[in-house]
Amino acid sequence: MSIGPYSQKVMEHFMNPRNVGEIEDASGVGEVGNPACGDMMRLYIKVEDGIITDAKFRTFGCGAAIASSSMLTEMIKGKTVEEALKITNEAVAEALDGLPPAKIHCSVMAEEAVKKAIEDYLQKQKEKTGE
Amino acid sequence: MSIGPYSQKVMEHFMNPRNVGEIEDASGVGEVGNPACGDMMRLYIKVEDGIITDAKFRTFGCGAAIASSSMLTEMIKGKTVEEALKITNEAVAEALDGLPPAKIHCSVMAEEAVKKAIEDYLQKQKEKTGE
Amino acid sequence: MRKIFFDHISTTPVDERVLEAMLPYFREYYGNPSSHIHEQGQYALRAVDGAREKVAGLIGATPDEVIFTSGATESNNLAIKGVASAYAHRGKHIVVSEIEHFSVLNALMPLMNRGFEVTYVRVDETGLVDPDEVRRAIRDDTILVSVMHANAEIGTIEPVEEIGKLTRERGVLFHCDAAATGGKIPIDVNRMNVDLLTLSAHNMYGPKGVGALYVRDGVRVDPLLDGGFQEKGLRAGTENVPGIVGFGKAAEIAIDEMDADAERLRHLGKALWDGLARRVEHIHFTGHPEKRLPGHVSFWVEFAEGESLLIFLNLNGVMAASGSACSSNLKAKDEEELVASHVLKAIGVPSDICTGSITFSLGKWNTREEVDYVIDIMPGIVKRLWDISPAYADYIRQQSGGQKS
Amino acid sequence: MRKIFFDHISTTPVDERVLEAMLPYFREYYGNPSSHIHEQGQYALRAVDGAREKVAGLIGATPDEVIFTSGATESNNLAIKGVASAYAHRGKHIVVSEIEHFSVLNALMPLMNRGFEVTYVRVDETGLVDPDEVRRAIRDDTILVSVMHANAEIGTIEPVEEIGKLTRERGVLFHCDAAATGGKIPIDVNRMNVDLLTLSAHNMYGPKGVGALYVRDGVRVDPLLDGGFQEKGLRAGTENVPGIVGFGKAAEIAIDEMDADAERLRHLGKALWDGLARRVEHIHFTGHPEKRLPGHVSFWVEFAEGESLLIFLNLNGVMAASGSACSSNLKAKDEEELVASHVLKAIGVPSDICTGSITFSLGKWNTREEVDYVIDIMPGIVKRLWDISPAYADYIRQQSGGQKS
Ligand SMILES: Cc1ncc(COP(=O)(O)O)c(C=O)c1O
Ligand SMILES: Cc1ncc(COP(=O)(O)O)c(C=O)c1O
Repeated sequence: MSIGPYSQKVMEHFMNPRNVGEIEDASGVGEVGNPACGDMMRLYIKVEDGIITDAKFRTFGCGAAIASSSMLTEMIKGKTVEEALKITNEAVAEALDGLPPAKIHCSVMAEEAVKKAIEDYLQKQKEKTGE
Repeated sequence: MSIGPYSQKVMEHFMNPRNVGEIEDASGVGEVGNPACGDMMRLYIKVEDGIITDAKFRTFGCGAAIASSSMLTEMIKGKTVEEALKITNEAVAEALDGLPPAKIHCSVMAEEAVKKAIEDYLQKQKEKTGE
Repeated sequence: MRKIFFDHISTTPVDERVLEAMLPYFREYYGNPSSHIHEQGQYALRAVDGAREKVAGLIGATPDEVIFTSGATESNNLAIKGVASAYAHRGKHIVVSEIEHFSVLNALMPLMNRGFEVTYVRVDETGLVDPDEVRRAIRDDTILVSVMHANAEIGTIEPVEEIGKLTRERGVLFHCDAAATGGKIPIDVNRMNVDLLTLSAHNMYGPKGVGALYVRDGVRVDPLLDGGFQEKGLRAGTENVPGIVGFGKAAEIAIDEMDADAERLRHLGKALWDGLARRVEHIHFTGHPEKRLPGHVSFWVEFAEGESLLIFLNLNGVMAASGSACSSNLKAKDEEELVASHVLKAIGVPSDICTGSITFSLGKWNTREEVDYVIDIMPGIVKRLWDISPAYADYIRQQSGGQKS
Repeated sequence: MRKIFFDHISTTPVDERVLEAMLPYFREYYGNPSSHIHEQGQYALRAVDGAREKVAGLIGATPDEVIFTSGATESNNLAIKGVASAYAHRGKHIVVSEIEHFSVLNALMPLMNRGFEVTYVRVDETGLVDPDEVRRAIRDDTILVSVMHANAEIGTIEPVEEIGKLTRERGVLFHCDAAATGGKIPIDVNRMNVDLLTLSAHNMYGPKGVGALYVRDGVRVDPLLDGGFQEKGLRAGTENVPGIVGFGKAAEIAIDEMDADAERLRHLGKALWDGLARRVEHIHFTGHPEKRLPGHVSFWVEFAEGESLLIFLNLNGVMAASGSACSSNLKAKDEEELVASHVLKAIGVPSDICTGSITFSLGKWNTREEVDYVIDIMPGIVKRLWDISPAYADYIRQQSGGQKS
């Protein structure tokens, strides 16, 4: 069902978000947004041999923010780090069958969250190598 | 019946105006208004022994103008010249059960018409006496 | 007594199909489009957007270019004041025809108090604006030309395409008040080259309280009503959802039926014109004989005052207008100026023998029989007024070589 | 699924009696009040005047003091801009509360561009304006004070009588936006000492697209919409006759039923408030606990975002608002500023743990059963959001002495 301004796909992910939670021994964590601005997304990734084998999230925010997070985790799982870095906000929005104009920033957050999580992963890798 | 902004009385006089016409040997004639301004009233009076024995009118104008003229002729017939001079526009309007605010000037025209007709009569009297 | 409504220029009955379309939005779907996180608001929002598409379709616009307002007066005010405010930095000169509706002419007053200058372009005796006069009126600091599509009082349809072409050439915005034509004759904002166009629902079998302003993509207009973010921020306030839905339905019906209706109305109008010309002495038709609104017949009769004619017509069941609806507004403070309308003055009607024109404006449900009835009763009504008119008496005396008494 | 409309603050269903009163003015009596020489226009004129008497009766005004508009937004704009323009020679300072509706706050913007100064009076944490603050804000060049009767988002009813008394003493005009209270709680323009008062039909079971501005006899207001001579020249444009008739009927019904309805709604509101307080953890009610609109319960819940709550409520058939209807308008260009409303900011709600309040606003047809249902489903909905919230996870960890991951 579609409700309000959202596509059926958005609603589906909003009502049944995939991959909610945390990864205990995450390879990288990305956090974007800030509750004061209405939304905050925290993304956990597990990377093995350069491939994202697991992803989980917690998000505080509107329907689009939750659905974007959920969709993002689905999209990056199984991808290489390089592939994941190429995911654009447009791709997330498109996978959700579109977002209302005022909600585009939610898909931008998703894009930023994966970039940050990968950055964190690479940083940790460097630290490990550096040791 | 009352129609539009007008009282039943106005409508009655509009539809069946009393004393339409001219008096051949009028003692006085008063003309006020001007077709360019939307209305013109011409009042004929017959005065005998200081009493208005007959009155007739022709009027070009709106419903209120026609009804005011008609009512006026009814009001002045049988009155002395002095009494007729005291007829105010309020009295005309009242006799018509009121006029809409924008139409008050029609009753003013009626008051002026009788004043002018009597003036004309007095002028003619003076001329006669002067002869 | 039969009732004949020949006053469609002041307003039209609501088409039953329009009312049917509106009713659910009073009853089941009463939401506020701005509160559209929930279902009720969502229905309302979709209804408004659906209507927007239909109204846009009527005039060849895209839905995004249609702003709903409370009516033609607001649309005209928004166009004139909104453009003036948004483009004041470019210039402070506006060109309008002298026969625009009061909602254009009076909207210019506060602007003139703020330093704007206005050039009023004259019309000829048929009410036509000469595009060349518009061209000559445009100055370097002209920001807007506003010429109506058709005049309600005299029915003349203006050469808006030509005006649109030349304003486009000169890089000046063009606003067209189509309150009297919307849904009645074809309008294409692109062919007309208009930048802003006013529409009114209640003049096209839709409800009162709703209008629209077409604003060409890229044209800036400062809002008149500030507040919420409705209508792209150009017109705040909770939308009149049922009214807008009704407007949409009226537009949809007009798209389908306008051409056939106009054809019928043209015939009826011609029959009325010809009949009156044959039967009523001293009648003078106003407006252009061909370039006129279908079913619109306007005229004045020597020695017969407009209001009195209207009252007698009404007593005979016939409803008509004395020019623009305003002109017959007895509540006006200053009645004097209403007697001879600015439109009649502009087309050079002699004010000493004419006070007020009569406008018969036919609508889609009028019949030939009604037209014949009106033709039949007119001579008698006119005669009655002549019989009590001092000026007519003088005229007759003059004709017979007599003297003024 | 059952449908529960708890969003009467954004708009109300039209009372069937109101619609019945309106229908003849779409069908039989479709005239234009300005074209009232004939019968159709006359019916329309009488209908408008009849409605004017009823609306005047609702607020203790005389009919001459009631100007019909297209809605509360227009009324607020007319009041603010109209007074500013008419009294600019006396002074250019205006005082408003900081929790006014956008149609007041944004109407001030163009004035400020023209040299007006505005003082925003603060409210306390319950949303109450302190009349003494208003008194202190008034300067020698103050021409107008505008304070709303009740705030739609948080329900607080302001001490307007006291404000009216002091503005009267100081010889300053007082405008009160009663869009949220008209027809719901008693209003008496004389007891309140207001000079201008805004009413909205669609917030009191009347139709959308109609409002009124009360303008005290003798108070001058420059029109926003110029054109014809309708509404004493203060508001041009063909009147929305069916809408105005509906507004009149809604006023008539309110006069009869308002007190009993308010009593019922107060009880239902209290039951809802108490139930939520008992069942929902981390809930914070907003607005004043007693001085509030009957049937109005507003709050926010820590770690639960407003829109998500609303969507889940709607999925459960419950329609509510996130503060003012505007705040949930996803079409707004700048969403950021809408997240925490200016009202929540004004009452000091911490923006890092609150995004958007929920407003349940009950209407005359809501039942106790509906209230109980909403109380029942709220905890589960909140829990669902907490379960995916990073901030809530952190909070739980903190509580159990844990660490942020
Ligand atoms: C050409 C034109 N423009 C504007 C208007 C104003 O329309 P409304 O009174 O519906 O706002 C009219 C109404 O007569 C009109 O004829
Ligand atoms: C207090 C107040 N004033 C004005 C308005 C504006 O009303 P409308 O959108 O109906 O014009 C609202 C609407 O929410 C309101 O709550």
